[in-house]
Amino acid sequence: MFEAILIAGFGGQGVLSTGQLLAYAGMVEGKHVAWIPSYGPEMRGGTANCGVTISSRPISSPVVSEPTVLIVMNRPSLEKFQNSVVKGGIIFVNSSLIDLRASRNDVRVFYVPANEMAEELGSGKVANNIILGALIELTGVVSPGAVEKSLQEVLPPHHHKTIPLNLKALETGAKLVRNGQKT
Amino acid sequence: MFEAILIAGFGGQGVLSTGQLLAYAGMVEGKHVAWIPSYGPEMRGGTANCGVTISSRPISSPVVSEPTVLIVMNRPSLEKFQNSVVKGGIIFVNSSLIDLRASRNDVRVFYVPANEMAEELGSGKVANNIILGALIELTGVVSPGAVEKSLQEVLPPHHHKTIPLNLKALETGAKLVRNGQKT
Amino acid sequence: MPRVTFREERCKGCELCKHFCPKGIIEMAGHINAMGFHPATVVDAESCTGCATCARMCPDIVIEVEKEEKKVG
Amino acid sequence: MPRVTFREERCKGCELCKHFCPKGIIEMAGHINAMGFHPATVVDAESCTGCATCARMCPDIVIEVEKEEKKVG
Amino acid sequence: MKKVFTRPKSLKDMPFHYCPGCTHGIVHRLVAEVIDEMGIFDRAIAVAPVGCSVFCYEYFDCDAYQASHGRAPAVATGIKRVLPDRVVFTYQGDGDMAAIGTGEVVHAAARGEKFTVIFINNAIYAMTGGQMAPTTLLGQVTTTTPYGRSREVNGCPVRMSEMLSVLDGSAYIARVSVHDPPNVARAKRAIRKAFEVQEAGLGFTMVEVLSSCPTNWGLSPLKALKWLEENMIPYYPLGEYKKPAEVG
Amino acid sequence: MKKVFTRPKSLKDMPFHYCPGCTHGIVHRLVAEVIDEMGIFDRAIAVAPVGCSVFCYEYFDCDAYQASHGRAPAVATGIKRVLPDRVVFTYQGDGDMAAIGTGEVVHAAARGEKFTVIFINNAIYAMTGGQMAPTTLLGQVTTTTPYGRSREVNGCPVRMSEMLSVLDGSAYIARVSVHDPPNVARAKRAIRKAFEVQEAGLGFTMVEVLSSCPTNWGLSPLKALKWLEENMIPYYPLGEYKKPAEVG
Amino acid sequence: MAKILMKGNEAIGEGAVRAGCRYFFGYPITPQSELPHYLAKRLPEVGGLYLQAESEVASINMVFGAAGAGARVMTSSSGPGISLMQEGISYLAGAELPCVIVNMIRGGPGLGNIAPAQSDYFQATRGGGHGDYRVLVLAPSSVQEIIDLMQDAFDLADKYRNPVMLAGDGVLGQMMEPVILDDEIKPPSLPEKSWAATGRMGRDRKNLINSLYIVPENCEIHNLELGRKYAAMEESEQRWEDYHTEGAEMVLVAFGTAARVCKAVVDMFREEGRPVGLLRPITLWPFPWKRVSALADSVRCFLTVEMNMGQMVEDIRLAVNGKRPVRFYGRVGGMLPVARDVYREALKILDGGAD
Amino acid sequence: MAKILMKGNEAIGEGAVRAGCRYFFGYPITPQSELPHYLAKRLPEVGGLYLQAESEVASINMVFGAAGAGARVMTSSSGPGISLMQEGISYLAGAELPCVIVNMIRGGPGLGNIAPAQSDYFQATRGGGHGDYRVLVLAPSSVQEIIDLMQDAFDLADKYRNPVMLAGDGVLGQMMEPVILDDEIKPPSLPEKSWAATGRMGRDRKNLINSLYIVPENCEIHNLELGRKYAAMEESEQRWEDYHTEGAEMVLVAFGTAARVCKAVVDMFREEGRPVGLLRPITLWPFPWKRVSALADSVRCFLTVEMNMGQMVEDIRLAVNGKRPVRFYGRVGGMLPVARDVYREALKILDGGAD
Ligand SMILES: Cc1ncc(C[n+]2csc(CCOP(=O)(O)OP(=O)(O)O)c2C)c(N)n1
Ligand SMILES: Cc1ncc(C[n+]2csc(CCOP(=O)(O)OP(=O)(O)O)c2C)c(N)n1
Ligand code: SF4
Ligand code: SF4
Ligand code: SF4
Ligand code: SF4
Ligand code: SF4
Ligand code: SF4
Ligand SMILES: [Mg+2]
Ligand SMILES: [Mg+2]
Repeated sequence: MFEAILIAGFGGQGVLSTGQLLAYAGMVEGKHVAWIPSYGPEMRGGTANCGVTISSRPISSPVVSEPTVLIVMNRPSLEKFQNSVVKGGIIFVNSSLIDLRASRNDVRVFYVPANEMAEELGSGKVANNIILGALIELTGVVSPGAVEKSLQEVLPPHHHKTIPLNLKALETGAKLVRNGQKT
Repeated sequence: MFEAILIAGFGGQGVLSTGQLLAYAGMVEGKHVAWIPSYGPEMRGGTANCGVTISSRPISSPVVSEPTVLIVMNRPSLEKFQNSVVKGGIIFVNSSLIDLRASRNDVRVFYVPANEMAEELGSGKVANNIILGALIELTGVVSPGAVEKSLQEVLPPHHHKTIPLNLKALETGAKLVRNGQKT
Repeated sequence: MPRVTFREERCKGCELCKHFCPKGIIEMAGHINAMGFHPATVVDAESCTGCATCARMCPDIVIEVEKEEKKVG
Repeated sequence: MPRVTFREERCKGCELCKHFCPKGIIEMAGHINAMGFHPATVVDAESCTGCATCARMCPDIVIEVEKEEKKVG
Repeated sequence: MKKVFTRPKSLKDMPFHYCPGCTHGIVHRLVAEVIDEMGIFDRAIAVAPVGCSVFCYEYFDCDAYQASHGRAPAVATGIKRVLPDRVVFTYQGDGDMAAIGTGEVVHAAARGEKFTVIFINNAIYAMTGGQMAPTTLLGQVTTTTPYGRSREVNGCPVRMSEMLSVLDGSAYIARVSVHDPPNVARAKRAIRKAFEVQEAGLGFTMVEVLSSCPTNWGLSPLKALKWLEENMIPYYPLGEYKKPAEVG
Repeated sequence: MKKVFTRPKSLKDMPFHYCPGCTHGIVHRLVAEVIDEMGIFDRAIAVAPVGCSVFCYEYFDCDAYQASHGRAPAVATGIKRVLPDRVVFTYQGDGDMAAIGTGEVVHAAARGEKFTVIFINNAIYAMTGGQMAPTTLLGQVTTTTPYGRSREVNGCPVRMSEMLSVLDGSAYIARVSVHDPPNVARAKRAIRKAFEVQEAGLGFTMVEVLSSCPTNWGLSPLKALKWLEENMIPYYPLGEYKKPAEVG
Repeated sequence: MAKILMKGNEAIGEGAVRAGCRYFFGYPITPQSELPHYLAKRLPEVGGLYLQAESEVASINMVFGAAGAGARVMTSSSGPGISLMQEGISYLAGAELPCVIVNMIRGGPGLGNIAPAQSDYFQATRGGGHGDYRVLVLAPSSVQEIIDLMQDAFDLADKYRNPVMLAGDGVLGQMMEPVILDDEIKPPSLPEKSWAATGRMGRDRKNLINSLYIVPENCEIHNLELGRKYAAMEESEQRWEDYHTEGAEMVLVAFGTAARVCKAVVDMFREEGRPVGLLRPITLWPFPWKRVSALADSVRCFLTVEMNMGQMVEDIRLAVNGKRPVRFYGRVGGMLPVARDVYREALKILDGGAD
Repeated sequence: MAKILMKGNEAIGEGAVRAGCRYFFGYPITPQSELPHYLAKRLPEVGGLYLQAESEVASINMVFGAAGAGARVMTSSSGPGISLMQEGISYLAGAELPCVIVNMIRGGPGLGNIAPAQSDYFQATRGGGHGDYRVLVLAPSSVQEIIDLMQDAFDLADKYRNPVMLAGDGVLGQMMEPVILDDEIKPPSLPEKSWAATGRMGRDRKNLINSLYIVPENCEIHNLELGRKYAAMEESEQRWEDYHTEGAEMVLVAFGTAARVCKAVVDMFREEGRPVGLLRPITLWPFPWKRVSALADSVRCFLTVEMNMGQMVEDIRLAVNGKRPVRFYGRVGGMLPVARDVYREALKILDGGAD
């Protein structure tokens, strides 16, 4: 198995930590994983993205230049990255913040109104995890159990009280896929 | 022809300029010449020396490590350099300031009370030129005429009035050799 | 009447203009611009004195201020 | 009587001791030492007060000064 | 209708890359306004530092140099000595000028080099991720002083305006702030004076601008300005530290 | 008979390589006497510069480092941070400390590093052949100011003691001279105070010693001292620029 | 034994702490910032000191002081900052002081950018500073290897009394990978350093940290002694990884991040049954020329893959000494080689007939 | 046409003035001091400026500013100072600014000493600074050649918009030899520098002096462009002197002062009728590998003679590419090779059977 996942959005949307959660889960399952952020003065512009590779074989370059899965949390990221996705790949679009449709038709595109759904759950902060739940359900790249275990490790202790909410968000995302929604 | 002349003494004894005069004269006669001083923090210790090479062929290293002629103006220089002189070479010892005999017996050694003789001529400053005169007479490395011409070029204009005195010193040194003195 | 114009696409939603407007007539819009910020906007243009305080505090030179020509000196 | 001793071979003939000796009893010798300098020397040892001014101004620590032991404090 | 406020001509019409509420943008505008108002655009030369403001060479539409970190004063010296009738300014952060570039700015000031330094003191290395700068306040938490800047380990913040004022070659040195409209106006006046003193050939000129870095301070733009006012100004008093008799 | 004056123990018994009448030798002796008198020889560490006094690492018989040109304060920082209970001093010339090493000494002072700088101001780069130093006086002829140091080209001499006193981390800063016996005595007292302040852990300490270079000034040793008194002292006033309340 | 996800830059810091390093002097620069951030937090926890210097020049000279005082000490920077350290590195080598210098290489020359590169290979292996000296250069290619090599770095530095450089890049510094860490950190047991200048403290002779040899004869002796030391390092410290070089027709040579990419390329070839292998130098200096030279007897050709305009390729040419063709493929300015492109290039050479 | 006796260091200064250089920024260091002394006097006479910087770091950055402003400008130093300039040199190369940098090499590493050496060969030819860049390096071996090469140095710098280094040593700097000088100095006619950032002064586009390419793709393009420029320099600017290489069995390779010694060695052999020659590289970068490579087809072996531990020998090995044995003889730490010793070494190789 091999998945190269690119997660992109504004700084502050939790893009980097979502990627780390995913990588951690991969490690928990004994897979080869690598996580890498974009770095540098672009951070000034307020965008952030990271690549997560999860594979059954050692990982060559950790830089995700041709994602098998793309998660975009804002419009500039969709515009910038959609063409890099491999044919047959997947794009998750946070349709709460992006009023644009993806232009690719050789990939699967899921529109998830993640912010609205997260607000419904009680906190906009778990928008990422809704999409992550969908991703996991769809690709099976890691198991939900591994993610649950990883949450314990990745979140600092004083945030452990948010774990149930995060799990709910992951489950909500998974359901979306199970129900075949393509908003 | 090839002469590698090392002139050594205290700083302030005019050792460097004497060497330059000699080199200039060699140049005036169309020979290959090179002059090089010792440099560096030794100058603090108050010693100075320079090497002058005059040759009918291009000069390889200008550094005089095996002089054919050595002029020593003070005792430490005699001690330091006498063993470097080539067999059959010449050492001029300024016996006014050096109360030591050279220990080499495979070279020709001339003891010249240069300071005393210079004082007699009217200025201790021309002590070097007395020895230089002797050297030229003995080796013929350059002609007296070339030295006279060079004095004009090497001395700054406001010192030109000392030229007659310098010539007298050179001639005094030459005479010493002509008279076969080995003081 | 003075006129303040915002180059909305350049606004980073920092709220400095809003804070320093002596008339308190600047608010942040509900929508976000292409850069993802809620842009500033004047909610009560009538009250604007054209003092340009907002413009002078805007780090991104989003704001332009125009005023009736007055003969000065 | 105080005693000043010069380590002649270390003297560089700078004349600072001579200049600063309040008694004016230091002179430069006529001969030169191995380094080529005329070394300083005391010409009137009797007059020396042992003040050590010479030694304190000597950059080359050529001079040592001894004095009769006096009980101090 | 007359424009009472519009973008200065000396600034190229492009967005800044700075974070929301970063006062680098305000200072850029002030410098550009002074260049416009003095009519010196054609003779102006900007020297950009390494720091968040590295791209100021793009924003100022005059000829420009991108200098190595801290060395803008040496670069400006080279330029001004070749072209003495130009108006040369450097734009430097506190990491750039008060740390790695200390030697260069001290000696440019000592020599009385006739250019102007716009010195942005935001108490942090911003571009590289919020490390302690020499100007970071005691107790301030940064990425390299996670337990707060300690006097014992890191020493006290340096006051560059005070230090450079001691040198005979400095002609005009002022510390200003841009945390509210009156101070912005004062900052502009100081920048103008510095350029004028440079034009008069009187010596080295510098305007230190207390500036905010909301991102690395971890504060909203507004709170950052308040923090600046309440914490930085007491340690870094505003005012003109040195001015030639010739200048009002 | 009691020795009222003899060679200090902390100085190895070997001749100095300095020129006749060079006051580097006097200052070496004073430092060694202070080390002897304070009984700190075993804990003393010397950091030698690049300059005429580079070989001071040989003369001081304590452990020593030869630092790269101008960086002795950084080297001393590294040593003292690892060995905080040692007495560390640098011995630096004006080229070393006031030119290439400006950044290092300013920031050692700013951080309040607890070592002592013995700063030999002889208004010249002596070792390399008498070039202008930042401390060279206006009008002074050197090998690189053959027409005399010009204010217009080279700027004014820097006064390091004054400048470093501005920094909060400096604890004791004095300027002394060694051109006559009373001043030599005062110089020694200042060096002692500096070492004491270092031992007390109060911060950065420096003693600037106005010193002569007969060779590169082209003067006899005596005339050099006179020149120092008449020309250097007026521009570089003697005195204690900074001292902690704790110290008399 | 904990397995955790760790960033390369932080792994350098943790590896250093575990190797007994207690002093860090440095100046911020991207892309190595996480290392100082980590150590600023971590060193005080173990009684160590993180001190931010005013510049890289100051940093390396603080390292000089601390190393001379006998401490395990390190600094870190990237291209421009490492360039500023060249005088100091030459002094450290000249005075034979052990220390560790990290260079997370970025795009150059000049300010360049902050993206990953390998364009400081010459500087690292040929001594960017003045004089004849060598720095031992280690090039990890994974986060785990970073941790492991940090221990070696400090040990080798002490063993040879010589600066050791860890050469990485932005990718290695920024990426997170799983690493296995011993649960307990043993307190550092440093080798005795009788040469350290710590104050005499009763010692009967004086210790001196010095690189000045004013008499040329002495300076020559010193250089010859250094030369013998470097020869011993060349003899004993060459390190590399062989990846499917067995029976290889073509051997790729690449280090660090580029080697990761090349492994994928080798896999692509081996899957097709083509005998292509990878030699990954772990020490850049001493360069593993023994291994290259041995391979030169059996392979048809070499392809060097670097993130620069062609630097290590000179060492390969020197080792191969004309026996086989040596080709070069590079990406520059912060660009990474892409496995597919390298594959294509290699194929072209193989099929075009390299020789 | 006057023939006068001149010091090498002063010849650099006079050569620079004659080549139209009017700006010197530098910091004192032995053994090049006579150059600043000379220019401090001379430049004001021709309306130029000698400015003593506070450090070598400042010097090279002042050069950056003056070069960017379109002036012919130079600086000068020796080993330690040149090391401190490495960041600045990388910036100059990155921003493509023409200038001349003099390195009168001394014994290293560290403070070393001030005696003549050639141990900065790697630093000069491989770029001691970060990133992929090259500096054109000229190595004169007589005072007359210094004068002549200074004109070339400035012309080449302008032609390629690249720093040019003059590599000498204390012997070349301190020695006096006869030189022939044109009586009149033509006022400098500089090539137009439309790229210089002089203030817009009515120009419709803005000029920028810059080495930052934040986007890796752009930085790669920039590096490839630089690479093409360096390739052009390699193609067109290799310079060397052949000294009795005709029919040579063995060729010595040496530059600068070492080459002077080797000429005497060649003479010794030729007097005995043994065909030994000397190849003297005048450009160290680009290295005259074309010539070496051609010679490798006819000679039996090479002996490189350097005042270092063996640096240029790598370039010879690269050029010879295994075709012939390449031997090395070096003196270090400020020592000069002695003709008799080199002769003996060469003889040993010749008679021992080099191959
Ligand atoms: C020689 C060198 N060292 C370090 C860096 C990394 N660096 C880039 S910007 C910067 C600090 C910037 O801080 P400051 O000057 O205060 O500017 P700010 O970003 O705060 O505006 C540093 C250390 C560099 N580019 N070059
Ligand atoms: C990096 C570097 N630059 C320059 C030099 C050359 N250098 C040696 S000593 C010296 C100046 C010494 O002057 P100062 O510090 O005033 O000491 P002094 O000789 O006057 O006592 C210089 C520039 C050097 N060794 N290293
Ligand atoms: S011009 Fe003045 S009143 Fe009008 S919006 Fe701006 S700040 Fe408010
Ligand atoms: S100050 Fe400028 S950028 Fe900030 S909110 Fe107002 S208009 Fe927008
Ligand atoms: S001790 Fe005093 S009186 Fe005696 S010689 Fe010295 S200075 Fe003169
Ligand atoms: S002060 Fe010292 S060195 Fe000078 S003359 Fe007197 S004894 Fe000699
Ligand atoms: S990091 Fe700070 S200084 Fe830099 S642009 Fe953002 S707010 Fe401004
Ligand atoms: S050159 Fe000057 S400073 Fe150096 S030893 Fe001689 S007199 Fe002293
Ligand atoms: Mg800052
Ligand atoms: Mg000095």
